[in-house]
Amino acid sequence: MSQVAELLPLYNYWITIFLMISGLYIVVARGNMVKKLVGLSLFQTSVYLLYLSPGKILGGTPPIIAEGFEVYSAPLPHVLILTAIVVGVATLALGLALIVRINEAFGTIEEDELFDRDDDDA
Amino acid sequence: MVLLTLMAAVTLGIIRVRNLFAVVVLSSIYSFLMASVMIVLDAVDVAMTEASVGAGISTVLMLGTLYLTKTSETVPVHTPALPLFVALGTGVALVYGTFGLPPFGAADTPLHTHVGASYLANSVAETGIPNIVTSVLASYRGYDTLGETTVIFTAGIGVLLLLKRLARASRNG
Amino acid sequence: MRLDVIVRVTTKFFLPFMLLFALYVQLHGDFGPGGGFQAGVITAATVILYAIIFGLAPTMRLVPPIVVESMVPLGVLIFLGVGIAGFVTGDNYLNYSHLAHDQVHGQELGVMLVEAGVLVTVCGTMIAIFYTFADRGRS
Amino acid sequence: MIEHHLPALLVVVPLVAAVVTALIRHGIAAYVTTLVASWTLPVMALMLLGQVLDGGEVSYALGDWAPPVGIEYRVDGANAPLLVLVAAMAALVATYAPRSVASEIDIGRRGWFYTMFLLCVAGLLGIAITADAFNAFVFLEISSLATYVLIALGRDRRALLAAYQYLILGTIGATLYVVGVGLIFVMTGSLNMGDVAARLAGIENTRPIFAALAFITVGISLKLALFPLHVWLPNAYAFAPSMATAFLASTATKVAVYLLLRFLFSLFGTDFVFVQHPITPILLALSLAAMFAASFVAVFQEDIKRMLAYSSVAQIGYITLGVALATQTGLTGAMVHVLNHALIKGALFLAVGCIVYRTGVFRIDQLAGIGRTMPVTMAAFVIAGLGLIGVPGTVGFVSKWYLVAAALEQGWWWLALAIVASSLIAVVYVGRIVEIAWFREPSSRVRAGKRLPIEMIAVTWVMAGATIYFGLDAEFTAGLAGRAADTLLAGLAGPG
Repeated sequence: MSQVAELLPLYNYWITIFLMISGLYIVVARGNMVKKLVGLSLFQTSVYLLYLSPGKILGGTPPIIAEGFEVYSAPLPHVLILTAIVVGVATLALGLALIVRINEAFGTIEEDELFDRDDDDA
Repeated sequence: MVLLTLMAAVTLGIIRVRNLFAVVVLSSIYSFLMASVMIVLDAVDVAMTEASVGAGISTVLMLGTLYLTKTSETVPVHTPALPLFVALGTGVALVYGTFGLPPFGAADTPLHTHVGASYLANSVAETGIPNIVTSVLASYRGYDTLGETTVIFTAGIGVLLLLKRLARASRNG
Repeated sequence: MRLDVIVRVTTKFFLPFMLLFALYVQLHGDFGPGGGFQAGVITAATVILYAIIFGLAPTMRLVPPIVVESMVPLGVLIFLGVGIAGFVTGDNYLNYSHLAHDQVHGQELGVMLVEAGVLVTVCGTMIAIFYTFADRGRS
Repeated sequence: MIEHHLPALLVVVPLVAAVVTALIRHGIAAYVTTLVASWTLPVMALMLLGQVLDGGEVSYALGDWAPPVGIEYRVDGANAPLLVLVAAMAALVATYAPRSVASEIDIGRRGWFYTMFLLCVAGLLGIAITADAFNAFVFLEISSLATYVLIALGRDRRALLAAYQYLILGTIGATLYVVGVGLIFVMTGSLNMGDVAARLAGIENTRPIFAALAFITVGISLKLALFPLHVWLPNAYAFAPSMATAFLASTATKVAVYLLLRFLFSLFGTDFVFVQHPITPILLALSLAAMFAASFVAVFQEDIKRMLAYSSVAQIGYITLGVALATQTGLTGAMVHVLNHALIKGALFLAVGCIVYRTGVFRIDQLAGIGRTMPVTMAAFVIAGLGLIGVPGTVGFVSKWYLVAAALEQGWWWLALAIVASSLIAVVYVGRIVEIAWFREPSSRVRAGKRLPIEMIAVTWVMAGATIYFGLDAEFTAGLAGRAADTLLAGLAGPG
C-alpha cells in the first residue's frame, strides 16, 4: 500500500494530463465534427480527475456521514464536478444538434470539405 | 492504477480509429472506466452520474447523430504540427502547475481544512442530511445547482429550436 | 419493428422496476448516492428503452411530446419558486430554513423540492432531445 | 425589503421570464413577457448602482449561507456600471426586437428565441454579479449555450458553422478557465473571490498559482476574442440575427473583459500579475496587433456586419491596451471604453439591423446610395461611426483621451502615436461606407423595401444619441470608470 501511496499522486496527474492533451489534440487536429466533440468531452472529463484527485484522503470514505467513520473525502469537488458533467453533456447535446443541422444544410460534417464549399458561395 | 492505464489505452484508440461508430463505443468504455476511477476516489455520486451520462445519454445521443449523418471519418489533410504544439503547450503548463500541488491523499491540504471541513462538521446539524454531497449540492451551493438546471433547460430548448420541425412563416418582403 | 417476444416481455417486466429504482435514487439521495439528476436520467432511460422496443409512435401516445416539453421549463420553475419562497419567509433567495417549523425540516423539505425540480427538468430534457433526434431520422 | 433582494432579483427575474416564455411558446405573448421583464432590469441595476454610490459595496449571501460556505453576490464599483450596461442594452434591444425578429425568425421559433435571449441576459448578469469563481463558470455556460443557439438561428446556413465553431472554441475556453479555477481551489480550498484573494497572499509564488493565472487568462481571452483567439467572432457576429448581434456585440465580450479584470486585479493582485510577471509586454503586443491587424482586415471586408465585427476585435485591443498599462488612468480608459464601445457598436449593429430589415442587403457594394433612401438610419450610423474613429464630441474621443493620457503618463509617446494612428484606419473603413452610402446613385436594391418600424429607428437613435451625449458630458461615465478602476486596483483581499 505504501508503494501505491508514493506512486499514485504523480501517476494520477500524469494520466490526467495525458488525457487532456489527447482531448485537445483531437479537437484541434481532427476535421470530423463528431470526433471533435468526442475529443472535447475527453478534454472536459480529464478536468474532473484534476478536481477529484486532490479531494481524496487515503483511508477516507465517501462523504456520507455515518457511525463508525471518521475520515471523509472532500465533498465540495464532487459537487463541482457533478455540475461540470451536466454542463458537459448539455454542450455535447447542443453540439450534436448543430452537427445534424450542418449535415442537412451542407451534406457533410468534415470541416475541410465545408470550408472549400464555404469559399464557393462567399 | 490499472484503470488509469486502461483509460490511456482507450484514449489512444479514440485518436487512431477512424470508424466513428467504434469511436463512440470506445468513448462509452472510457466513461465506464472513468466512473470506476471516481469510485476509487470516493466520489460515488459523481461516478453514478458519469456512468449514466457518459456511458448512457452521451452514447445514445452520439449514435443518434451518427444515424442521422455518417459513420466514417476522412483522412485529415493538414499536418498535425500546430494542434500538437497547442496540446503539448497546454500539457507542459499543467505539468509545471501540478508539481507544486499538495501530495495525493493527504488530509491537511487547504481543500480539506478550509470550507470542506465546515460542510462535514455542520451539515447534519444544519440540514439534517447525512450525504454531504446532496446537502452542498442542494443547499449550501444550491444556487450552482439552479444554474446547472438552467443549463440543461437552455440546452433542451436549444436542441428543440434547432431540430424540431416547427411552423415556418410565409416569407413576405 | 419485429422483435423477439422475449425481449418485449422482459422489457415490460423490467420497466416498473426501473421506475421504482429511479424513485429510490430520488428519495434516497439524502442518505446514499443519488439525487434528482441521476433519477431523472434513469426515468428518461425507461421511456427511451420503451421507445426503442415498442416504437416511437406508441411511446409518444403514452408520453406526449407536449408534456415532455413542458416539463423542461417546469422543473426550473419549481426550483426558482422554492427560491422565491425564501423571500416570503423573510430570508434571502434559496434559504429553505423557514419553509417548515424548524430549520432542519425546512432544509430537508427545500432540498426535496429542489431535487424534484431537477428531476422534472432533466427527465423532460432527455426525453425531448431523444424525441427530436428520433423524429428527425424518420423522414 | 425589495432593495435588499435586488442582487438576486436581477438574475432571477430574467430566469423566471425565460421559463415563462418557454412555457407559453406563443410568439407575441413571449415577446410581451420579454419586454416587461427586460425593462425591470435597468431599473433594478440603476437602484443597485445608487446603493453602491451611496454606501460602498453590496453583498448578498444566497441561501443565507455566509461566504465562503455559500455563494455570494457582490456589487461594487467595478461591476455596478457593467450591470447597468447589460440591463439597459437588454431593455433597448428587446424594445427594438419584435419586427426585426419577425422578419428573420420562423413564426414557430419566435417564442423560444426570446427564451434564449432572456437566458443569455440572465447568464451575462450572473457572471457580472457573482463573487464565486465556479458560479461564474456555470453562468458563463448558460450565456454561452444560449448564444450558440441565437447565432445558429441566423438566416444564412453558414450561421450553423459559425455557431459550431464558437461552440468548440467557447467550450475550450470555459474548460481552461475551469482548470485554472481548479488549481486555485486545490491551493486555497475556497471559491469565493474575496476569500481566495485573502488566502492567496503568501502562496502567490507557487507554480500552481502561476499555471492557474495562465489558464484563466487564456481561457477568458478566448471568450473575449483577444487578438489571436478571435477567429470565432467575425463569423458569429456576421451570421447571427440582427438583434442578437447588436446585443452580443455590446455586452458579451464586455462581460468577459470584466471577468478577466476581476481575476487579474482583484484575485491575483496587481503586483503579482503586472510587476512580477511579464504580462504587460505580452498584453501590449497583442493589443497593438489587434488594433492594427483587425482594423486593416476590416477595411477589406465585403459584408458590413463582418466589417463591424473585425472592428470589434480591434476595439477590444484598445480595452486590453488600457488593462496592460495597469495604472489608474489606463484602467479608467479601459473601463470607459468598455461602456463607450458598447454604445457605439450597439448603435452601429442596430442601424445595420434597420438596413437589413428594409432591404435585406449585407454586402457593402450593394449599399450604394442607401444614405439617400434611408437618411435617418444612415445618419445614426455615421454618428456612431464617428465615435468609432474617436472624433471629439463623441464617446470614442473620451476613451482615447484616457488611453493616450495613460500612455503618456508612462512616457510611452510611441504608444500614444500608435493609438492615434490606428484610429486613422477606422477613418478608412467608416469613410468607405459613407462614400458608398451618400455619394453614389441609389441602386434598385436599396430603393425597394418595407417601411421601417418606428421602434427600430427610435432605439437606434437613442443609442446614437447616447454616443454623443456621453461624449459631450463625460463626467458620468468617466466617473464610474474611474471608480471601477479604483475598486479593481484596491483588490479584494479585505475580510470576506
